[in-house]
Amino acid sequence: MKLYLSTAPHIRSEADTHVLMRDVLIALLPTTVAGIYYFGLSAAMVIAVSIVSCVLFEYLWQRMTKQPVRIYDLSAAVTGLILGLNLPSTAPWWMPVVGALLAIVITKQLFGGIGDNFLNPALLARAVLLASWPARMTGATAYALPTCWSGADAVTSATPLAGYEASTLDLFLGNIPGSIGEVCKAAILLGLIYLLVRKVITWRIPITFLAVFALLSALVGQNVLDELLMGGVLFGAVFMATDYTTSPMNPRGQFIYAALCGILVCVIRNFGAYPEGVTYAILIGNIVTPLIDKYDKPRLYGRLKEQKKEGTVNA
Amino acid sequence: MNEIGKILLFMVSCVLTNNYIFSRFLGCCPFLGVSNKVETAAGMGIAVTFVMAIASLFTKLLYDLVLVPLQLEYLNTISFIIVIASLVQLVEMFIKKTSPSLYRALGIYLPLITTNCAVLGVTILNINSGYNLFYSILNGTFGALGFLLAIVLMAGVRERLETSKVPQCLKGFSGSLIIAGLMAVAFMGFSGLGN
Amino acid sequence: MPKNKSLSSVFMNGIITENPTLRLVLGTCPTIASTTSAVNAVGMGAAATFVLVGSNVVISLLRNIIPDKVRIPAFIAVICTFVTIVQMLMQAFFDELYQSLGVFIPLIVVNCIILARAEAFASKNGVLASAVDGIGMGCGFTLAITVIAIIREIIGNGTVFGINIFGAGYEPMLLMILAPGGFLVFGGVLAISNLITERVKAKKKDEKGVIHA
Amino acid sequence: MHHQHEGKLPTRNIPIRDFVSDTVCIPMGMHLGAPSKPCVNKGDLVKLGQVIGEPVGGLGLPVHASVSGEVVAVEERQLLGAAPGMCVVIRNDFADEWVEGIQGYGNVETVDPAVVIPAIKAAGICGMGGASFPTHVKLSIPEGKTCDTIILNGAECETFLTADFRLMLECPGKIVDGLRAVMRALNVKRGVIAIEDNKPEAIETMRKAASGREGVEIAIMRTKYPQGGEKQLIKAVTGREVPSGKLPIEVHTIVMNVGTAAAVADAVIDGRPLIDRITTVTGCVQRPANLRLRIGTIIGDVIGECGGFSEEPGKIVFGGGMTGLCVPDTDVPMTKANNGIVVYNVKDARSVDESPCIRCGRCVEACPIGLDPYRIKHYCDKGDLEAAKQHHVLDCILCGCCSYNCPARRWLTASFKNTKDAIALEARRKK
Repeated sequence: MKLYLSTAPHIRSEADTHVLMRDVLIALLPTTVAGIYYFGLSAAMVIAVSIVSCVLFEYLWQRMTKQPVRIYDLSAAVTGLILGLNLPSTAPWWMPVVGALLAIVITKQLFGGIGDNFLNPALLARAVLLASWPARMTGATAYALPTCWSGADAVTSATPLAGYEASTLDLFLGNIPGSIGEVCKAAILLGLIYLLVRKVITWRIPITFLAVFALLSALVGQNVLDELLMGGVLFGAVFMATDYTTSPMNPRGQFIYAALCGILVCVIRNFGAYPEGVTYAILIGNIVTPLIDKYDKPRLYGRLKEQKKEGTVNA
Repeated sequence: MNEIGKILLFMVSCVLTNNYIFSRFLGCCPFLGVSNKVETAAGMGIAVTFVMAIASLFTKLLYDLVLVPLQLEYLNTISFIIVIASLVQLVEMFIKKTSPSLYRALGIYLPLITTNCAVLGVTILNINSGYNLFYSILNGTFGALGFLLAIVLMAGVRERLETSKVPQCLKGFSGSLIIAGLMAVAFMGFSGLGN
Repeated sequence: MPKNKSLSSVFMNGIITENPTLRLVLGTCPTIASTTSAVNAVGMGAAATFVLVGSNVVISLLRNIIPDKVRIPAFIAVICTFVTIVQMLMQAFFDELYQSLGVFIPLIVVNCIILARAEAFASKNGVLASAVDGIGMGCGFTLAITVIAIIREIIGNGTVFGINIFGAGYEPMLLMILAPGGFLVFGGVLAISNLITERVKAKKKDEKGVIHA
Repeated sequence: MHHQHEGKLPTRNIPIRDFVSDTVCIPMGMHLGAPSKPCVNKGDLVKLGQVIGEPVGGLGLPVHASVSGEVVAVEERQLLGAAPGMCVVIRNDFADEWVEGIQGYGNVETVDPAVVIPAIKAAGICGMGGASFPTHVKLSIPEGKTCDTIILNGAECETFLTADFRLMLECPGKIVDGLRAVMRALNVKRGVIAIEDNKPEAIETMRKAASGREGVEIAIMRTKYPQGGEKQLIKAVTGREVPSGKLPIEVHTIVMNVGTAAAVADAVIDGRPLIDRITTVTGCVQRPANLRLRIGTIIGDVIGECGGFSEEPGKIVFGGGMTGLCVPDTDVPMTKANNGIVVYNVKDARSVDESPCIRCGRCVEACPIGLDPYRIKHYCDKGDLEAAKQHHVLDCILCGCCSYNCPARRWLTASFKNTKDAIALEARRKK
């Protein structure tokens, strides 16, 4: 009989990296289905190309640099899916490929791979694509109107943030033009509930993000409900701001980070050149994260202030 | 828009929108060279803020009161660099006398500022953009604060990446440049703010 | 720096061994600012080379006259003079280029390459060697930034020196000629040059190892 | 902690039963401090409770024969640690005849307080929750310090273990008696028995046993590992925090395990030395059980008593899943501090490979001390002891929460333990 020897602990929680990433994929499923339902096969193609190229780039890079291949941790697949959902359904095939290159190689692997990227890969890719091909990403011809498989040729339109008129119900259900993943708020909320129930994320980042954003939007005199339902703020708060690697480690830091993101979205939407600022807001949040982590330490046990007082009284 | 609002927007645009590093590429050498540690980066940034604010004031005065009346505008580069070099010297001496602790904190960065192109750049931009004295000082101060923000954020990211498995060829300047590039992408989100 | 180095090795030193942009990483600001197009890069390179050669020659001539204590201000004064000359020349003959390079022409003054060469080479070497060093360093600088500029221009605009090379179907990646593209391409080129240096070094070590074995 | 991982269900409702084996192998070094010196020889006949090892040094404790019979060996045997330790092996004659001179001191409420601590030392009692610190030393309050609260630890937050739970259900009176004895010995007015709220039966039983006893109260705590850690317990019961690097007495508190208290009661009332203890045997055994085992029982015999292995064993651990120690083989004997024997199957035993940290922050959230485990791990891996120290690695209580929660399966606790050991070693070398 051979007995293994190891140090404690001898048990581990079930949630390893693979399980967490799988849960994120599951949480994204309703959003993905809704996107494909509204925008048809072209949306499915964009998502598929994005996932395949992200996983492929990760695999190739890890082979080329002679690292262990870690595509089974599913992190590249998550990046690919989120990237795909961040693109308009009219995106040509090469756009998700370029995006995947930016996300996986430039943002993630160049800095050491999973856990070492300081920016959210999918978001950085989206920001670069947005800056490079603005007309294809957000221009008046970028966003298809939801067709619901009607078979008609895609008619394009501006998004609600850029002037498209839509009822609140349509905004909630996703019957509006926009990026594939951001339109259906109902599906995103479903994903949020799943992530919270499975304890993949905590409520801290998404809820703080949305609450601060809603508050500021009210302050600048916008219709809060519509502001929350327009654009990618919900998708960003639930699926992108919560990215482990690029958000702060400590609970208090997470509040600061989420609040900063919420403020920046509101500022960019209302005062900046872009109609939507979720991408940039979260990226800036990512950049500030290392500083938050550096200065926001959890309170250490055994270093109470009142204890010091007590100590002197007793002395 | 009223004057105060205008001034506020100008400040925001100096810090974020037209950030000296990310959109004007001025002061890249110290930005890349002195951003290993957050504390030293902050020291550098504060020293630069100091010098840039004063330099903006003096060069603007020099230009308006001396060079223009004498029709020697073409001598601006040479005269400005002399002003900056002597300012840095003066500031160094002044801090050394008045606050030895501050001198110890900033001392090593002060001489480096002479060759920080952001300082000379801001003085020339003040003239080229036709700012009046007040806006010149604002531009200098808040532009420098933008530099401070950029270098501190950069140092934070670099400190964090110390623990990561960055490939050998990307350690040092090349990696820093790519970090700066990615940060510049994020800063593009501020475009349009304050303009 | 050994005094008996041949002029050709002084020249090649600036282009390869101590390439100011890729090996010493000096003058990053103009590198990023002026590489939005190949024409700008060549213009910036030429201007910097002119200043470099001029200042190197003058400083080499004056190297025994300038007192050691005030040498840095003196060097800056010399460099400033040449920068002002270049500024005026460009304004007169290449106004368009001058406008597009903007503030970065006067900023050649604080380009660390030039002061570094004055301090490290011209103040210690003869006139001819200093001139050659200036040309070598200038060429190295120009070459490096032109390579960066060509990459940025091809991807970001689909052209090289303004000539369209991909045809109408190509949709240029705008980002490359914007600020982030400058950082990214410079970083990438630098990384590749580091990689090549690493490889060459490793190879040399291998060869040496073989000989010793 | 997920409930399915608590692993207490198989033994929770199984009453304690006795098990005495043919042979016992009693280690001399069961407590923290220098091992005792054997004072019997091969061939000697010993009686139950006879002193077979004499205390050595300031933290020394006597060791008693846990069975009567013939000493068959006094030799070094492989124990838990890397180096073998001296053991006395006794063949049981099942006479269970007590040695002469065992005499109780009487009721804990009337006994002379001055006899309590000597009685505890004579009984060879050390902390039975796992730390094995000699109890009489713990109860000797240093000059200038005061104690106002004694906490009995009945939290049993560790996974798999139900020994303390069963003890509280079946012998509540003994526990309260032990607490009272200590309270009287130290003239402490407040005694708290702290129990997690997932043990309502124990809370009920203890409350009944404590009613009418002077100064004894029951504290109900939220079920949350590591609630039973000394520092966490003190914080939960008194709201005080033990300063970094200091002992609980610094905040006027002494913490004892409920099992230790029961042993104290035996020692004071009956003069009975510590010769047995309750241990949970669970995991891949046919019939998981709570057994009262003689000190020195070979674990192979214990597993046999439980019907043998139910699957091929991959790992056998003394103690719970979060802090237990691996045993090298089934010949290792029981010690005074061992509250559980847990058998893992091969699949669960295989150590997992580390993957890169994904910076999820779960370790930070899980750490009961408020450390940055991910950051400390980086310094530990680099061998940078100084930086690890600066990030407070020495405050780590090795509870295992960070490793348990780490999705990247990183060996955080293990490297903190190594680093703490290395720092201690270096400090000793400097001296």
